[in-house]
Amino acid sequence: MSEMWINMGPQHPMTHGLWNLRVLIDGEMIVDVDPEMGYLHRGIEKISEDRHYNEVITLMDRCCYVAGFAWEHLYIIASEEALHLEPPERAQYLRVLCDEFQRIASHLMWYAAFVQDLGLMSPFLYGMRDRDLVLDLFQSYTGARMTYEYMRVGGVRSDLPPGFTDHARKVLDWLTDRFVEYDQLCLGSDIFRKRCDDLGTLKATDCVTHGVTGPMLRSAGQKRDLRKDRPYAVYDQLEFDVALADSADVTGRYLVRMEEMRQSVRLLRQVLDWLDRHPGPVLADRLPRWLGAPYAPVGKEGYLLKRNYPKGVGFSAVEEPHGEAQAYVVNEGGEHPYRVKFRSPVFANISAARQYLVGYHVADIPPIMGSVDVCVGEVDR
Amino acid sequence: MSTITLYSVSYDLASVLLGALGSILPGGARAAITSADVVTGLSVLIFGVILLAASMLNTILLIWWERKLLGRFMDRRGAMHVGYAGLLQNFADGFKLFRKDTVRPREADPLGFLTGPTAYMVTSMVIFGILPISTGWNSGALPLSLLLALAIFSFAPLFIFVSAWSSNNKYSLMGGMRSAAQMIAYEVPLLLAVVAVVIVSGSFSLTTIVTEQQNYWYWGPLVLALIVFVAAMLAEMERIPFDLPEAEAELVEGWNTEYGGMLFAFFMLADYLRALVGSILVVLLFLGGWTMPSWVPSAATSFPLAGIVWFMIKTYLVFGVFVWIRASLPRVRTDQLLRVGWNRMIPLSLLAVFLAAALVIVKCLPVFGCLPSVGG
Amino acid sequence: MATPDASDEKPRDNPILWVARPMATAARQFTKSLFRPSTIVYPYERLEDPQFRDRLEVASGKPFGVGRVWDNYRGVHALNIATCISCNLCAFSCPDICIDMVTVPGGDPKHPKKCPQIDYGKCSYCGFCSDACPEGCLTMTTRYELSTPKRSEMVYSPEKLFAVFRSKLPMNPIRLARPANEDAILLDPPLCIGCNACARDCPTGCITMLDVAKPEAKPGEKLPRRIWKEPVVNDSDCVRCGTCISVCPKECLFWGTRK
Amino acid sequence: MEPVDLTAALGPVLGDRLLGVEAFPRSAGRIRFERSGALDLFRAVRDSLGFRHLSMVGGIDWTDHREVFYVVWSDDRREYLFLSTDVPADDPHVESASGIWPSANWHEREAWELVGIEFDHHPDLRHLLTPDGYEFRPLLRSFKLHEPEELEVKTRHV
Repeated sequence: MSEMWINMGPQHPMTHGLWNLRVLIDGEMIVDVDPEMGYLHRGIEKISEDRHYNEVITLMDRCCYVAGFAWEHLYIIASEEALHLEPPERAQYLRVLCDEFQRIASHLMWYAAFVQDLGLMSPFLYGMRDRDLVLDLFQSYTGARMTYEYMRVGGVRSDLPPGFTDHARKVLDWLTDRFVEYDQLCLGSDIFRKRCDDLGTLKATDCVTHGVTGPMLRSAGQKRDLRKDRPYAVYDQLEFDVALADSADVTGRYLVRMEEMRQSVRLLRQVLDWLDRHPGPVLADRLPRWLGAPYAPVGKEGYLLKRNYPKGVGFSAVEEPHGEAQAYVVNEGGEHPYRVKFRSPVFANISAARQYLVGYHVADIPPIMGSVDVCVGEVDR
Repeated sequence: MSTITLYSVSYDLASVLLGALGSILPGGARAAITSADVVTGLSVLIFGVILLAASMLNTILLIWWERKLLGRFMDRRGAMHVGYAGLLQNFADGFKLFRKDTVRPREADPLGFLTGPTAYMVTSMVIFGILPISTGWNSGALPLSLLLALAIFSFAPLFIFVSAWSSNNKYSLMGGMRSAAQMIAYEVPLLLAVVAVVIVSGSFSLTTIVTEQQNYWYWGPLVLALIVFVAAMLAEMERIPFDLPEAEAELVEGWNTEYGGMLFAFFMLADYLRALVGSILVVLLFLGGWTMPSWVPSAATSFPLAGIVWFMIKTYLVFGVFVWIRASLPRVRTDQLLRVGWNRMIPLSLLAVFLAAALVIVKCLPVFGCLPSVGG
Repeated sequence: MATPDASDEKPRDNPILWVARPMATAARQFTKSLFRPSTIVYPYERLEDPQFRDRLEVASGKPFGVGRVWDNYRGVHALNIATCISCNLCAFSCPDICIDMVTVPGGDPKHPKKCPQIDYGKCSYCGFCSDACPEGCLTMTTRYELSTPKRSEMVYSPEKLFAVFRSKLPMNPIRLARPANEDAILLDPPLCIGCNACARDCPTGCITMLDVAKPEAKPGEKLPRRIWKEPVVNDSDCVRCGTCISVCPKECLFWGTRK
Repeated sequence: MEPVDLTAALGPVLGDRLLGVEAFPRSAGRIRFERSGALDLFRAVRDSLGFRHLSMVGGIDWTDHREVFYVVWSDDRREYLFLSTDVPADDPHVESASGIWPSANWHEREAWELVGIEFDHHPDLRHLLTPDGYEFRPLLRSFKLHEPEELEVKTRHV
């Protein structure tokens, strides 16, 4: 049979978002792939140049619809640095709380989508059901389930509601039990092991060469986690292990993500204990007016430039659920950031698609791309 | 006929109808119309209509059953708003599909595109004329009814491939290829597993096979053949874990990607018709058909149409197992599927055949009649 | 930390009988959800409804949410027209520019009362407007059903928002933690011409124009033509809306830290 | 690992094409270099300093000139390093880094289509996020929001 190109996307059950994977196949074998992005490009970096610093946060939630908090945190760290602001410690812990719950929610979403790609139907519902509990928690202190707008430059929007920590601990207990079930449904299944072992292998050296980060890199045995390597927020005061696997295949990525969720539970218990013991302010006590919403506007355009506010640049790198995200914020003294540049981990992970897809079957594309955990919102921005 | 069966009901109905018609006709015509041949012919026709309606009704009920079961497996409720417990949901869905336009791609081959699903549907329905559901089912008493049923059952890959090829879509084509490869690969172990049953029962007639199971059901002695049969039947029915031809993750909808409206409904219905046939065959060949163990109180087995009722209960339970498998297993890959089919299933089914032959030769089959759980 | 990587000590769930483990897990879930699945029968059971919320939590046997989950929800706004001071803060802080200030009856003819009108076709429910509202008259409620056949019906006039307010839905109780030491309105005295525009337009009336002494004109120097009054802002009443800065013709008001 | 003296390590390689080393938040520093020394610098940074992972390539439009910046990461040192060079706005050419770090491929495609930096010897300089045939450079300061542009988009698949 001669070779032919097929378009998997932009509307295709495999894609989980709007993108197109062009595949050159020979029979059932993949000969070449060419990912095409841009169907979800909203120009977030450009719009950010036209918004107040706090207003950009609404865009960050929409960068990645399953990991909004991670992106909020990413942007907040960079812009606080660019604006020379320092958040209170309790706000830092609250951000870690958001981050780790978000990691669990994101990985649960990944789990649901990944098993669905394999044709495993009921775990999809289990994953979504348990993710909903985490979203309920988010809703209880942010008021929204996916687009939180919770973090602010210089702190967070509000403190936790009373009784939150106890409920959160209950949710953690529930989740810990569910993780066992997930493993039984996947690792305990011979078909799953046959499908996923030695599939989509990407060795650590190739990962580094092609910029692949996150669970994909850790599944290849490379111990690299920004929470350990370049601790941000208060990660250096918390105990956790870096999840690792050595098989560099789909099963390895599954194991890494499952272990990361367990480590997140461990982190969250420490954070909840800390939050119980240390009440305090959650927003810096002195903030410039011109951060924008919800603080009042400055009035006329260009008025600030007369007043000589300090310039600065901010750079942040955050271990997002998908990998290493980076933000670069240039503050030229205006009300709006001069330039905002984001690095999406999925962007790099997809760009290496040729390395881990070629040579496998067409039927392997959904599990492999599922194990990459594609979130098109943050790739296209 | 002493017991009331579906056929006797339709025979009585036919004779009553023809008698009423004959009473208003002149003598010569009356004699002609009430002759035994005409009554039999009409009764077969009525029987066929009832059968058609019953099989379609059962298929729709089967979809409902799957939706409800799958819902509970997934920690949700399934269809629940249309009719009691969502019983009428599938009628609503069917009505929606019925009202839809049939969209045919411009580049598709019209002949194959239209005849493929139709023939697939028709061949799936014809099997119901052969399968005996209860005693007194004359069509099932044909000496080679089992072979005939399986022969019609294995028409499907041809029509699937025709419709996939004429859709002129790459996904359809791949799905059609996979479907053909898979069905041909699993036809062999399926038939070999049936051979084991035939060896033990000594007949190709489905009715005889069931009556032979009066003393003990065949799943006891032929457990290996049962496993092979169920696995091969899953592949033939294209259900998870063997639903590669319509693996929606990579092939959109596989061979029926381009179909919509009523033609898609044909495919859906035919799929579930085949699932029903598969469940019925499992019940007929391994689970004693309409017979019940002797420890079941006679009141439960002697009411009118009791055979049909028990038969359907068994069928739905067997299908429930298929749903259970669907809810808990991922799908396999094409090469793995074919490797399992040719390298594992065929030796296993051959082994099952030899075991069955050995059991017959050493005459230890009646031992299974002692097991109360097996039958009796 | 001395503990080894947890991935090593974790027991691997290896398959038993090929598929026995997942099938057993699915069957266990089946029996569990035969009694009551975790789903909520949405149009009939609503989580924002307290009676269902408590019942569901007990029936499903799992932590459904935290006490006032639904009260915190950021849904359709409720506007109390009576307490609105027309300070414009909501419209200013809206990142999506979906809030228009429209005139409502009740103001004096010279300074008509203006209240927010929200276009829900554009709104992203970020809550910046209700965070910014100094009087707490614009809050978000638990209403989330907005579907309508007409796009024009997505625009909620102040009266419509007031109707939401009167429907007594649970309001979002979260109030923004305001910085303890907020910037205040400062004056650049040499630029001021005493035109009274800031005091006239101040929604809270916290600006009073006080007389300043007219300086003696030095020989050869011409005094600026102005009214010899200067605004004085009462910081405790000020809501920091910035209206005065916007209307100042000479750009002599600015944000800063009060010494 | 002890902090590396970037000037000492890179000075001999680049000579006067090394414009300076500045402190930069959350990283080992920022190296400003002349664009003609791009490939030499990349090779030196990757091979002798061990920054094998290229995280990000981006461009900034400073209206009179454009800046190209690279963020690289070293697994041995566990830190980031910024490299940045200026290119004139009327001649925004710089050597592509994708021969040295393959991961630069897509990042450079993005910087090319959004900021208009021309990467020489790039293997595959196609549109990534914007449609094919889109001749605007959205992240330039001259591209104003709120002014919708009429454009005709050519589709890629025939």
